[in-house]
Amino acid sequence: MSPEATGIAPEEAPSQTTPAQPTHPGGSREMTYLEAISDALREEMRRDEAVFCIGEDIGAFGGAFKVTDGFAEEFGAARVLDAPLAENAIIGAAVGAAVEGMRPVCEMQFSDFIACGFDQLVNVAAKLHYRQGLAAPMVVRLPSGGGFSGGPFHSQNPEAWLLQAPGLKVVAPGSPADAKGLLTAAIRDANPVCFLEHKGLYRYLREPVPEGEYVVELGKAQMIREGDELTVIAYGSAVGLATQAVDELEADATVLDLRSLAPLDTEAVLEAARRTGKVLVAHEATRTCGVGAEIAAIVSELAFEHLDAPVRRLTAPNLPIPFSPPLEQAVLPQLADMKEACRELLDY
Amino acid sequence: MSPEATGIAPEEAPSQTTPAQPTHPGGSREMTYLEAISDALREEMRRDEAVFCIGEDIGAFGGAFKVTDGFAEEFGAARVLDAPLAENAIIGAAVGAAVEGMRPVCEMQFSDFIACGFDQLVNVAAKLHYRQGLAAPMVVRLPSGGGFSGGPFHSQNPEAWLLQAPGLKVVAPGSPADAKGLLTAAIRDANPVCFLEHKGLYRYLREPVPEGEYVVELGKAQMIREGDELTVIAYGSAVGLATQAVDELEADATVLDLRSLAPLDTEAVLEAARRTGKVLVAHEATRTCGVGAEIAAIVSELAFEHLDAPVRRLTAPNLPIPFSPPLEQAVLPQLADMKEACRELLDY
Amino acid sequence: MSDGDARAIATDRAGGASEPVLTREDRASLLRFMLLMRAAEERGLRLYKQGKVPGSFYDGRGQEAISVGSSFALAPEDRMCILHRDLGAHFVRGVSPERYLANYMGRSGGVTGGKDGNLHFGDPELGCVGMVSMLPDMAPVATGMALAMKMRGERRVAMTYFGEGSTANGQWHEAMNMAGIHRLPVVFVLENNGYAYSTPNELEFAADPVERAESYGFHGVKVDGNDVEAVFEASVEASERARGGGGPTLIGCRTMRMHGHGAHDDMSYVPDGVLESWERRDPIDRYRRHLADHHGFSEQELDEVATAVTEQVAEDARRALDSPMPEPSLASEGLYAEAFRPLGDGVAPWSRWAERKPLRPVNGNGRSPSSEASVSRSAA
Amino acid sequence: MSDGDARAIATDRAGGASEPVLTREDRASLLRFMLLMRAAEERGLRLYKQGKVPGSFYDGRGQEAISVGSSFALAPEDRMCILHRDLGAHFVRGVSPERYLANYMGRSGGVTGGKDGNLHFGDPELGCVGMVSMLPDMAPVATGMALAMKMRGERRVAMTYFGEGSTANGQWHEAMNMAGIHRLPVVFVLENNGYAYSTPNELEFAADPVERAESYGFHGVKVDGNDVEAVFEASVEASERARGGGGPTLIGCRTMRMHGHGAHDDMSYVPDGVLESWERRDPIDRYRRHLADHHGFSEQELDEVATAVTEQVAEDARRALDSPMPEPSLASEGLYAEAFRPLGDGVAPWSRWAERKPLRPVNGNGRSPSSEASVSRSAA
Ligand SMILES: Cc1ncc(C[n+]2csc(CCOP(=O)(O)OP(=O)(O)O)c2C)c(N)n1
Ligand SMILES: Cc1ncc(C[n+]2csc(CCOP(=O)(O)OP(=O)(O)O)c2C)c(N)n1
Ligand SMILES: [Mg+2]
Ligand SMILES: [Mg+2]
Repeated sequence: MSPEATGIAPEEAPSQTTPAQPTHPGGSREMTYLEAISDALREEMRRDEAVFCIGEDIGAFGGAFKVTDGFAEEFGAARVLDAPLAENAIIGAAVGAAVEGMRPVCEMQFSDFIACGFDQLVNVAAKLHYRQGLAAPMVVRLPSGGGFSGGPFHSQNPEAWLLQAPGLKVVAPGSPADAKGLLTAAIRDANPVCFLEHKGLYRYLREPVPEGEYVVELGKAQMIREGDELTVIAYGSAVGLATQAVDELEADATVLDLRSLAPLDTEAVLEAARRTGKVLVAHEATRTCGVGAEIAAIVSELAFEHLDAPVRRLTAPNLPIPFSPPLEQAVLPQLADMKEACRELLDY
Repeated sequence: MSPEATGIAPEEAPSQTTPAQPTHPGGSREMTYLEAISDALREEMRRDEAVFCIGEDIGAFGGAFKVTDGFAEEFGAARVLDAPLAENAIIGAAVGAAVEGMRPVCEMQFSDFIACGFDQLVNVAAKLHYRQGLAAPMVVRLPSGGGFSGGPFHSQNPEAWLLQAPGLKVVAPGSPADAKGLLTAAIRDANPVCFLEHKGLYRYLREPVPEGEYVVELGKAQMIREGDELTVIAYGSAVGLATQAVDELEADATVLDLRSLAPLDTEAVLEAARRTGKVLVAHEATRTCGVGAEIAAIVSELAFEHLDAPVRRLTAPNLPIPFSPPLEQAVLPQLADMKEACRELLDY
Repeated sequence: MSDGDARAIATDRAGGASEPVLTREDRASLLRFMLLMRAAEERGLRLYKQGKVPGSFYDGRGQEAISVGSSFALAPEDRMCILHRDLGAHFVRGVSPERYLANYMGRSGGVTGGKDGNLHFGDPELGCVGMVSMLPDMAPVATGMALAMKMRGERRVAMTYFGEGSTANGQWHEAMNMAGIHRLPVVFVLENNGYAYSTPNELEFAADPVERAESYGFHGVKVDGNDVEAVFEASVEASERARGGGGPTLIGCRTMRMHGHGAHDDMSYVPDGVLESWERRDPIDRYRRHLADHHGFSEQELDEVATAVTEQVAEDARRALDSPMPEPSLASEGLYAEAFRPLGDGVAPWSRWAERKPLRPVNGNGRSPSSEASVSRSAA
Repeated sequence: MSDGDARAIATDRAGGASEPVLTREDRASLLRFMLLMRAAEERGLRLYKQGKVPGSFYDGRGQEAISVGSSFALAPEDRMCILHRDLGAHFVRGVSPERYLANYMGRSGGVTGGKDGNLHFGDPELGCVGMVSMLPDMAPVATGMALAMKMRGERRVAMTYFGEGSTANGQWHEAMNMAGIHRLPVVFVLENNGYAYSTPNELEFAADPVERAESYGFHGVKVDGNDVEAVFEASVEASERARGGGGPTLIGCRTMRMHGHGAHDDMSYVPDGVLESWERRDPIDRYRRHLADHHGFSEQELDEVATAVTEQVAEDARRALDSPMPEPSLASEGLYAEAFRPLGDGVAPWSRWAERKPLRPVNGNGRSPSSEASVSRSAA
C-alpha cells in the first residue's frame, strides 16, 4: 500500500462523494475532507486573532498531514506554533492560553499520542469548568484511524477514552462539509473539544463544501439515508462504509451519522431505532466499552419494546491494530463485513 | 465525614460480612479487604524473590493506605521501592524489570494518577506481547472509588479506560477473599494486570480469608446470590450494595460478581441473563462507555430472545465526582437507588 | 542556622538590581498575611478534627513566607496557579478566610461551592486558576498563560508553585523546557520542604532541581524560603525580568513542612530534631523579630496585627460555618460552559501598584475582543 | 570540520581511562556493520519506492556510526532498546538484514511476523525490547531493566537511544531522574541530528540536553556522532562505569539526519548547504579513510568488505521477498501471554567478549529461578 493512503504524500487517492449538503448562501467549492479542515481553521484564524494553532511540525512544515500548509506564511510562526515533542505541555499550555482568552487549536501528530497528553486533557481541561466555573475554549485535533499499515501506534481510534472523561466534547465528522462545520463550531465552543479526523478520509472524500463561515451545531446527528427496515448508526470512517453497504444491498435502511459523540444526539438515535426496530452500530474503534456498546445499551434500554432484533455491533475486535495488510484487514471492519451485518439483521 | 472512611487512618470502620468462601485446607483468618491485599502481596514476596513493589511512599511509610506497612522492614527497602513522583517512570520501569524476569507490583497512590502513567500502560505494557511476543508480568494496583469526599481527583474508577486498551487484564475484587486470591493470580500472571481495589472497602469489609497460598483464577465471575427473577451484575463496591438491596427486598434474584473485567466471564453473564430474563448492571464508575454499557450490549445482543425487560444500568452519571457530601451522594449510586432499580425491573 | 546565615543564602540570588521599595505598611502586610495563613489553617485543622471538614486536610505550616512573599510582588493583571501549601497567596490576591474555610467544609460559600475541596480552588474573578491534584500539572498551565501574554505583547506575568517532589514528574520538565524555548513571562516557585509526602530528597533526585534552570536556558535562584522579604525580592526581580522579555525564573525556596503531608500523617519518617531545628527558623517569628529589630515596629504594633488577624479568622470561621451545604441538584450542573468569561484581576496589596498604569497595551497586540465576547453555540 | 576536529570533540569526553583494545578484525567489523546498515536501508527504501513496503519508511542514513559504535561495546548479557535510526545495533546484536527487510514488508519472516512494522521490533532471543512509536518511551523501560540488574547484583548494562527532540518529553526526564537517583547501570545514547522531524534544535530546547546529565547526578559526554570509534570508546567507558556501580551515562552524539524523517519528507526545512557539508563528514567514508590511513587497510581489503555486504543484502532481500504474507488468522493470536519467557542474550562481536566469563553471578544475588520458570495460571 502506498503512502498517499496516509494522506502524507501530496498525490490524490481516488475520492468518493458523500450526499450533497444543504446549499449555502456563500456558494460552495469542492474540497477534500482534509482541505475542509484546513479551510475551517484558516477562516477562524482570519476571523478571530485569538485563534492559534500549536503542535509538532505544524509551522514551516505545515503538519504531518499538511493541514496547516501555508499557515505560517499567512499568520506568522507565532500563531502556528511548532511545539517541542511534549503532548502534556501542548495541551496544558493550551488550557492556560484558553483561560487567558485565546482559542488554541492543538494538533496531536497522530491521535495515538493523546495517551501522552492524557492527564492534562482528562484531569485539567475536562474538569475545569465543573470544578471551578472556568471555561477553557480549546480544540484538540486528533488524526485517527487505520487502514494504511500505520501499525499499533498510528491507527488507533481513541474516542472511548475521551467519552469516559466527563467534560470533554467529542466530535467525529464523516464528510468534508461536516468536517468544516464541526471544526468551526468546535473552535467557537467554550469547552475543550476533541476533534477526531479520520486519516483515511483526508484525501478519499471530496464534495462541495460551503465557502466562508459555516457552522454545524455540535450534538446533532444527521440522517444520511432514510429507510424503515434497519438503522445503521455510524460515525467517521464507518459512515461511508455503511452508506455504501445499504446502497449496494438496496436495503430500505436508515443511515445515521452521529457526528458528535459527546454530546450525543440520543433523540435521533432513539427515533431511528424505534422507527426501524433493528439497529446496527458500526465503528472502526475496538469493541469493548466503545461507542457501539453505549449506543447498544441506550437503544436496548430505551427502545426495548420496539426492537425486532438484537442490536448488533460491527467494530474492530479487542486487539492492537497490526501492521501487515492481511492482518490489519482482518482486524478493521470491511465493506463485506458491513454488508453481512446488515443482511443478517434484515433477515432476522 | 471522618478520615478513616478513606482508609488512611488506623481506626476501624463498621464492617460488613460477605458470604463465606469455600473452605480452604490451610485454614482461614478474619481479614479486612485491605489486610487481604497486604497478605497476598506478602505471601508472594516471600514465595518468589522476583516479586517487588514500587510506588510512591510505599517503603518506610507503608503506602498512603498502609497496604505495604512493615514491608520495608521485612523485605528491605530495595524490594519496597519508594519511587519519585513519576507515574510513567514507575510503570515504564516495571515493564523493563518485568521483561528482565522480575515481577513488579506498582502502586498508584490513587487510581486517578493512572492518567499520568497512561502512555506506558496502554502503549508499552499492554501491546508488548501482541507486537513482540514478549511477556511483561506485572501488576498495577489502583486504589479506586469514592464515597469519602475525595473530590474529582481521588474518587475515580478508571476501569473503562483500561478496558479500551487491549492487552491489559483488569480485575476488581468485591470481597476480602477475592482480593487476596485475585491479587495472587495477578502477580503470577504473565501479563500486565490492573488491580482495582476499592478504597471504600478497605476497612469496611471483613471476612475469613484463606491463609497461605490462595489463588482465584482470573476471568471467572462468582454467583453471590442465586435467584430466578432478576440478575444484578456488579463488581467492586457495587457487589455489596447489590447483595444488600436484593436481601432487603427479599427478591428472588441472582447477584453476579464479575471479579474480572478483562477477561470477562461472558458465559456466566449470559447464563444468568438467559435464566432470569431481567438484568441490572451496576457499578460506581461513570456511565458512558462503561462496563455497564458493555454488559448491556453483550446481553442485548446474545440473550435478546430471553429478555423480559430492558437491560438497566445503575452507574454514576457523566460527571466528575464532586467533593461536598451532598453533591457526592447525588452522583454516586446509593443503596436506595439500587433497590429502586431492582424494584423497577422486578415490576416490569 | 541563624538569621544571619539565612540572609547569606538570600543574597546568593542577587543580581545587582536595586532593592524594591517596601513601605512600613507593606511590611506590616507581609506579616499580616503570614499570620492570616497560619491562623486560618489552624482553624481549618480544628474544624477538621471536629469532623466538620470532609475528606482530608492539608496545610502549609512553616512555609508561609513563600506564598506570601512571592504573590506580594505581583500586579493585579498578573495571574496565578496556587498550590496546596500556598494559602497565603490566595489571601494576598483577595480570597477571604471565610471562603477558604467554607471550601474545606464543602459549603456553598466556598470558592468552588462544594464542587471541589481542600486548596483545589482558584477564584477566576481574582485571576487564579485552581490547582488539580496531579502534580505539577499547573506548571504547563501557567506556561500557557504566559504564552498568551507573550503572544499579545503584554507586560504581564504568570506565577505558579510546586514542591520539590513534583519536579520528578515529566510535566515539570515539559513546562520548564517550553518556557525556556520561548522565554515566556512565567515565574516558577519551587518549594523544597524536604519531603514529598514521606519521601526524602535523596529518593526524589540526585541533584538539586534549582540547578536545572540553567539547562532550560533560564535563571535559577536559591532563596531562604523562611525569609519573606528574601522571597519577595527574588519574586520582584523575577517578575521584572519576565515583564522585560528576559524569560522565566525558577526560584528555589528551601523550607520545611512543619506538619504532615495531611492531617492523618504523623511524620514518623522525619528524623529526631529536624522539626525542632526548623521551629527556630519559623518564618513568622523571625519576621516579627526582624520588624522589631530593623524597622522600628513596637511590640504593641505587632500584637495589634496579630490580634486583628485572630479576630478576622474567628469571624470568618463563624460565617463559613453558617454557610449552608450545597443543594444536591448542583451536582448535575456546570459540566459544560455556556460561554467564555475572562479571568478578573487580583488584589495587589504592594504599595507600588497603588497608582500605576495598567500593564496591558490599550490596543494593538491586545486581547481580541471577539474572543472575550464569543458566545458558545453549543447545545451544552 | 576535518577528521582532526572530530577527534578533538571525541577526546573531549575522555576520562583518562585506558583505550579499549580494538583488533584489526574488530575495526573491519565496525566498518562492515555500518555498511550493512546503509545497504540494508538503501534496499529497504527501494522496496518502499517499488510499493513493497506498506505504510511509511524511515532510515538513519548518516547516523550509522552511533548505533554500530555503541552496541559494539556491549556484552551478550547486556540488553538493548533500539530506536528508529539505529538499525546498525540490531545487526550487531544478531538480527539479519533478511528479517529486517521482511519486517518492513509485513512478511511472516519479519522479526514481528507482521504484527508491527518499521523499526518497531526487537528480537527477545537477542536481548532486545522492541521500541514503540511514543518517544522516548523506551528510556523508562531501559531504566527498569537496569533496575532489575542492580537489584540482582549483576554486572550488566541496559542501553537505549533517543533523538534530541525526544528529550523534550516528560518521560525522558522521569527516566533520567530515576536512573540518577539509584545510579542504575544504564547507558543513554542521545542522537542530536539537528531536527525532530522538521523542528530545529532552537525550537526543541534552549540549552543542549547533554548538559542536563549533571543535573540528574550522572555523567554526560559529548562525542562526534559521525566517528564510530569515538562513539565506541565513549560507550565502553560508560558501560564499564555502569557495571562498576558508577551509574548511568548520557552520551550526546552530534550528527545529522541525511534523509527526511520518513521517505515522504523532502527536508525542505533544511537550509541550503547543510546536507552538503555533512556529506563531507559521512561516517562510513571517514572510517574507510581512517582505516586506510592509520590501520594499514588496503583498498582491496576495504572493497572486499563492501562487496560482501552488498552480496549479503542482495541475498537477504531475495529471501525476504520470498517470505509469505502472514495468515490473516494470526491477527487474533497472542494478545495475552500464556507464560513468561526470559530474554535471550545478544551476539557480541567485539573480540573482547570472545572468551570471558558470564557477567551474571552464578548464585547469590542472581535471578530467581522460580520467576523464570513461573507458569501463568491465567485462562488467557
Ligand atoms: C502525579 C501525582 N502523583 C502522585 C500524587 C500524590 N501526592 C500528593 S502530594 C505528594 C507529594 C508531593 O511532594 P512535593 O511536590 O514535594 O510537595 P509538598 O507536598 O511537599 O509541598 C504526592 C506523591 C500527586 N498529587 N500527583
Ligand atoms: C510522544 C510522541 N509524540 C510525537 C511523535 C511523532 N514523531 C515521530 S518522530 C518525531 C521527531 C523525533 O525527533 P528526535 O527525537 O530528534 O528523533 P529523530 O527522528 O530526529 O531521530 C515526532 C515528533 C512521537 N513519535 N512520539
Ligand atoms: Mg515537598
Ligand atoms: Mg532528531
